[in-house]
Amino acid sequence: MTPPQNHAPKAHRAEPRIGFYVCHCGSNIADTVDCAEIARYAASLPGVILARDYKYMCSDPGQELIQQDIREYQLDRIVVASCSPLLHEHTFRAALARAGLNPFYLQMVNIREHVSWVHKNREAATAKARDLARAAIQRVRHHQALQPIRVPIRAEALVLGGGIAGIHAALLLAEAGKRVILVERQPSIGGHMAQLDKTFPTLDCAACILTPKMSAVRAHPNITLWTYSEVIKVEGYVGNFTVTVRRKPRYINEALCVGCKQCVDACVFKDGKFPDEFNAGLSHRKPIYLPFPQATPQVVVIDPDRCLNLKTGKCKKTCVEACDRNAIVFDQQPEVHEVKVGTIIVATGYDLFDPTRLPQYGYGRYPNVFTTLEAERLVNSSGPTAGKVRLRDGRVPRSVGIILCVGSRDHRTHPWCSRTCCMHSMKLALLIREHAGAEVTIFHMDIRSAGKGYEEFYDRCLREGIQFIRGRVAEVTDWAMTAKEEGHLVVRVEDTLAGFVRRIPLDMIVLAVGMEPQRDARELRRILNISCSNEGWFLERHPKLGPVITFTDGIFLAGCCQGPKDIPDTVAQAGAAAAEALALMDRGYIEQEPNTAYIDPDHCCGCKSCLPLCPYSAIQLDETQGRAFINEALCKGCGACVAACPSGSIQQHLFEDEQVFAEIDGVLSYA
Amino acid sequence: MPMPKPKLAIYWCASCGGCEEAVVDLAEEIVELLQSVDLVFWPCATDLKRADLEHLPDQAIFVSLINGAIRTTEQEEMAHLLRQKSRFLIAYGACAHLGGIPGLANQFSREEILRYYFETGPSTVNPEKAQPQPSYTCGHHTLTLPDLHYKVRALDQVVSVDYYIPGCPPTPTLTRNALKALLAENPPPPGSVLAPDVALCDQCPRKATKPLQLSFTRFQRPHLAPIDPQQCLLAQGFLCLGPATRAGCEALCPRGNMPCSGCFGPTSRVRDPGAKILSSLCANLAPKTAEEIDAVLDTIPDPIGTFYRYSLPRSLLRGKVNTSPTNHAS
Amino acid sequence: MDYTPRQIMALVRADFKNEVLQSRTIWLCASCYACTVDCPREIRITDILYALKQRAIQEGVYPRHFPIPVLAREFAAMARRHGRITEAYLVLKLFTRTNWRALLRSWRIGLALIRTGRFRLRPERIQRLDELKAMLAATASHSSQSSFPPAKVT
Amino acid sequence: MPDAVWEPRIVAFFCNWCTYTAADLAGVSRLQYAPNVRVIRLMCSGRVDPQFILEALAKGADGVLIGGCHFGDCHYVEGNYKTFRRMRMLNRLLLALGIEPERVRLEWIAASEGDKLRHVVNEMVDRIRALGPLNLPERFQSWNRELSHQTPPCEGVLG
Amino acid sequence: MKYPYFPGCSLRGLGRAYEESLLAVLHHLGVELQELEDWNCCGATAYMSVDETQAAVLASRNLARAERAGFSELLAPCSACYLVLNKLQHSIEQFPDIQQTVQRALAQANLNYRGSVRVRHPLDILLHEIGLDAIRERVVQPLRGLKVAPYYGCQIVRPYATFDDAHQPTTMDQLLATLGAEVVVWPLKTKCCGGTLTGTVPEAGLRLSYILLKEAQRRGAHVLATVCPLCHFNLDAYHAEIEHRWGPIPIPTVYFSQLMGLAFGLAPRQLGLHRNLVPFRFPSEPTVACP
Repeated sequence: MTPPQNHAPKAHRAEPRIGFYVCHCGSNIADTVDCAEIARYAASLPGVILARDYKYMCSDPGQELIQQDIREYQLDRIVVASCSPLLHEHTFRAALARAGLNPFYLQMVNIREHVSWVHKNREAATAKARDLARAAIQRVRHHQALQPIRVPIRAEALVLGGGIAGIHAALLLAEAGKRVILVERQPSIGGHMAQLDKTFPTLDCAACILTPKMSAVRAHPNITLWTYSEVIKVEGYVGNFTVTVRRKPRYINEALCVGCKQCVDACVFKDGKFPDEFNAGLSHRKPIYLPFPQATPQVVVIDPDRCLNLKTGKCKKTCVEACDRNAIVFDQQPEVHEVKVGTIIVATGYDLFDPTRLPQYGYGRYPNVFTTLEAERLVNSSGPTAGKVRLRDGRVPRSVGIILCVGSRDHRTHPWCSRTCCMHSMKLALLIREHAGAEVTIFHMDIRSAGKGYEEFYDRCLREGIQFIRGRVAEVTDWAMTAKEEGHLVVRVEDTLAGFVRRIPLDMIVLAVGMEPQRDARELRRILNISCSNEGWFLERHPKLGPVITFTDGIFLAGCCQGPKDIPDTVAQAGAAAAEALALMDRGYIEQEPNTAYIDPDHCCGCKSCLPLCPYSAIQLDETQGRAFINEALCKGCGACVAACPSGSIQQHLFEDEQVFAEIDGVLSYA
Repeated sequence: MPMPKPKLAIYWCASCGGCEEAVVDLAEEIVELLQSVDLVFWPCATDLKRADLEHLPDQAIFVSLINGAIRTTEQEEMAHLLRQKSRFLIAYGACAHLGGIPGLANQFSREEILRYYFETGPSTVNPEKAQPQPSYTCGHHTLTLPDLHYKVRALDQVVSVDYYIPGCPPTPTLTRNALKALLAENPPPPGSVLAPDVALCDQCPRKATKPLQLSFTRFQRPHLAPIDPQQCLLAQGFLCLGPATRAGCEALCPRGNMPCSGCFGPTSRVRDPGAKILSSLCANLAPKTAEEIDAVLDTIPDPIGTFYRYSLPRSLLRGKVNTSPTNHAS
Repeated sequence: MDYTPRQIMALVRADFKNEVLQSRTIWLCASCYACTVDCPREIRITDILYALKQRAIQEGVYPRHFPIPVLAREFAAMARRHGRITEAYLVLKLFTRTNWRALLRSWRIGLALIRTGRFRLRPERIQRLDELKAMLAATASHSSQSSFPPAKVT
Repeated sequence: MPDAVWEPRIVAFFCNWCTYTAADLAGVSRLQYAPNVRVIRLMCSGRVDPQFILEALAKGADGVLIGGCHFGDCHYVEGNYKTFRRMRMLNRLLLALGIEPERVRLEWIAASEGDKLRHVVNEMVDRIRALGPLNLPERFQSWNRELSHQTPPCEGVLG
Repeated sequence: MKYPYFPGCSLRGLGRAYEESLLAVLHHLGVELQELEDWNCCGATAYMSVDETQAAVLASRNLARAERAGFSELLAPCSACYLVLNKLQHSIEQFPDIQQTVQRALAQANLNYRGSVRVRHPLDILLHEIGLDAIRERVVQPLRGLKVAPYYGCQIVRPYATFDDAHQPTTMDQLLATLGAEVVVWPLKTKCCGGTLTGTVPEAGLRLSYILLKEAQRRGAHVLATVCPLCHFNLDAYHAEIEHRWGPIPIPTVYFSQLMGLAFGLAPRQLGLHRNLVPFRFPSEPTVACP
């Protein structure tokens, strides 16, 4: 369904009747710009029928004012000098539409963000506002009536990332009757949450609340679950994304395998030899393995870099014989699928800070220095030590220290606070006390327990005897100064409340490593063509008003890929992202700015100079006529071809050459 | 008494005489033309003098074709005189239409030009550094010479112009159609360029051979490399300005195995021909890094001469601006 | 150590100028830069303490008989006068100015150093002392108030 | 008429997605910078036609600033590459026509770089102030003083 | 290969053995040192406590003369000199007003300094210019059986980690391993030895030196190798006082260059080992501490 062509014929236009409005924005603009003077000046310009200044143009009475004026004075052009068009252009366009005037007869003048807020000198600011107002008035004379372009939205969605954020979003979309493709890079969904033991502040077990949702994803008819897969290309635009997904071979037929693990037992490697990623390397697994007991899908996977048969081809393949359902397919090839979806929800999560970057904490040098994730696996009953907290040499630690802000709130690594490590560390402290009966000391700068029930959890830890020392740990070392310190890890820290440097011998140290963006966040950002803050988190359109939407229509964010957050906030964002996606998909179309380019067939000579310029290949050549034409549905309105057409035969709605030249002239002609 | 034949005047200002030739190129039709018009002024081909022109009442001349750019005070006077005497004034040929090749002089100040010609030029022998003076008296005679303007101008930058016939020189068909239209009393809309308002590729025989996705890695000079007569010149890496130049000449140069140099000027929708050509060509350059881009741009040795060959006076900047504050009017 | 470095920083921010400049803590800093390298807000703590030491000397409020400021001033004086330091005489100057008894007690070390040739008795001096004196004089004009910020650690 | 003390007049073409948003961010953060720049919003720096730049200069601008997204950030994949290529050639053209290339400046400013925008604007205003006025309209008038009659009204628009 | 050399006051006094051993070892490796003509005291950590401006001017005279002599690099073995000269270089690059002050002062002595001299440390040059292989070839008497605690001191890796890591430096470890010695795992590599505090506030300073020796002993080291004349002075000259207060710790302190000399088969006297107050002899088993 191609929307109505916007070829407004250049009929001879009657002299436009312009209404000019300048907004005080309370005092935001009026403080530095003399609004009355601007209105008085505008009234003197040709075509301006009336010019008003008003305290709040974007308010209902403000919009009502415009609508009355349009009806009363038969205005057919409106210029509003107020804030950024990115903020209220759609508000005023809606007001014009309600008054029966084509909404695209509006032109806004940014005299707040670009003038009053950034200049102090009242006279210079007013002069600048006057020039910009004149430019807008001269521009709006050339505006034409346009219709927004309706782009159909496919009712399918892609959810990228199978952590709790992706799972929750996918389930919501599926429940709403939309087809969902959930792509997860690891062999199983679950993300970091699956590795946790209990969750704060309620201490309910992560697996108990996550596993039902994972199996719901597996069972849901509307969800296509692609694990061990990655998105390698995204093309198209909102409502019509073409996503290319590469599925890595598991060397197992997913349909046949039921996860009985006979093959794992039969593997030539009698016991695990390779570090188990799920247990953060604390235990070992075989080349053929099930990621973790509640893995979804409940299918084993063969690690191609470790399996003898895949690496050298010389193996007795005892696994194949052990599998009565012969689900093992050694010649399985990677598959590349291309799917068409309407919306994309990015929920790719986070990575943990690598503590070897801070050598003074001794991670990697002293065996009994762990990260919170490793400690999480130790206290976890399905972990490598079945929940028993043990040092690397198997001994039970009698004293444990947890060091907060490792890598976070540090200008040399990450300046941001990772939000969850305080609570995560306090939860671990309780669990370690419970599992190993050890004395636990938490070294902190401040305890940040801002969530619901979080501060009460902090009280509970204090009551249960967890030690808190306020000071940033300088060093973890095995340099013993007294006999009492022999054989222990000594933490040197200045206890800022006590007022002196202390040396605290401990058996085990846990580093509360902070969150950082995924290692490949930059490549993924380029594939999705969304922008990224300079730290590497994906950039939301507006930190307060648009936290889950991006600058690219149809692509939404959920969870830690947008910034550090805990599980409650992540799930809330996943719900929000799903709702935003559903809003698009349910409506079935999206109205896009009609700023597409168009070619006048009489003017085009068929020189093809424009064809290579369009990244969306929206410009095609009509062979019979020898003329180029633009497919309005594909054109995204960048205007590169308009600037490049050597005979000036391509124009762009809302940004016609005449309009821009009028604006240039308006800005520069002396007052 | 039979209707008096419409009067025709032809005059040449800063021109090479090629446009006079173009009129003669009408060949036999000149006879038929002369029978239907009363040629009152054509200094290049007849002995009619300025006085003959001054005696005519205003608007007496039906149409006058002025070719050549305006460079001297005399040419300015003659332009005003012909404007006064003519009903239709036509800027005939690229020089009058856009400033033409003489317009390229706007890259230099008046002093630089005079010094070059009368002092430092390689073949100039002028030890006393004598320069032409606007007036010179010997005995009781005073001789006067027209003065050289600081800048070259197209005709419509001096007098109001009714129509433009583009081309360097305009083709006979163009001239014939224009005169026929005027003589047949159905004049086209005032101020229009009497040539199709679409780019040259429309008439170029090589259009089909231009690839759909052409991006440029280097440009070559037409005299330094063999030119394949069939294939699109841009595709071969020659800087052909066809896409940015008006049609009307039936692609004379590409048919003569030479790239179009843009003499018909831009279409009506373009304000600055050079900027538009540059915008299109450079957007389609292949390289992405500064060094590689510069390497390609180095294969265009004279950007002004290439992009503004016929149109420098009518470009938005009109010529070289000497930003050193001292110089007065250049 | 009357105040901890953290307290000194707090006192500086709270404008307790006298307490800071008269404290002994600022003199106990051996400028090993450990704090500067590990500060999470990249504050150049060592350079700040240097600035406090200078201000204490320039305003003459440093603890009179505390050996470290005395050593610093003797060191500077010798460097200005000869262009080089002769350790033997520096130590002699220090002990004569601060406490005689310590000099007597460490005669054994002194003799050993002379025996092993590590205490040279010939005073070291540079040839172009005039150059040095001219250069240092040029800075005398605004040496009283060193306003520029301490060196930045990259 | 131009005010007594000359203040540089700079026209800026900002891409809607990056630089214009950075200017909004500079506003929201109340960063202060020189008031000499007049911003014209275009959907992409690729839409900036060199004609716009020459027209701005011809109409009295002393400097033109083009703001676009960093390479790789362009909302339309490679609009900024086209701008980059055009500007490399336009600089040569301006130099050949006697206009200091520093008067026309291309900057990549991302949506989150409000402070960079403030810095670029301030620095450009200082640089243009150092270069002095360009003021082509006045120069064109001074050129036309040599003509005996005033030039006709149809000046400027071609044919 | 000829290298511009800035000895510093200590290497002519307390640290004479460091200069003798370093020169001998570099000569053995075919590297000649060309002493900077009429160098002056760098001001060490003391002058900066009196007047930072004058300290900068004082040190800048050396760099200005080095630049005028056409040196692009300057070898500064003493840790204090190495830190002060590097700090000056950074100050000039970072702070225009320091740069102007220094230039104005240098002009009085018709000198100037553009900032082109790069200050280098012997460990940096031994590993990154000469290379471990060239050193390994020269080893005739590997220090087999000798357990050495590598002590970098606090000023060559901080605050500017120019050629090694600020927390876990490894250059000396690699060098000593190349000489055949067994490098002891010792976490106090970059802890401070007390600096000038040992002489002025013994109860604070000596304790820091004692901690170094105690931990080295606990780790089973026979000898402590250092790069800094002041550290060597504290650990060697005050060794008797330390033992007097905290009991016997039979660990001598030598310069790493002295160990290199021994491994190259040079005579101990040529390496200034006779200047140690706590004697050190190799290859016989570790000496017993004498008074």
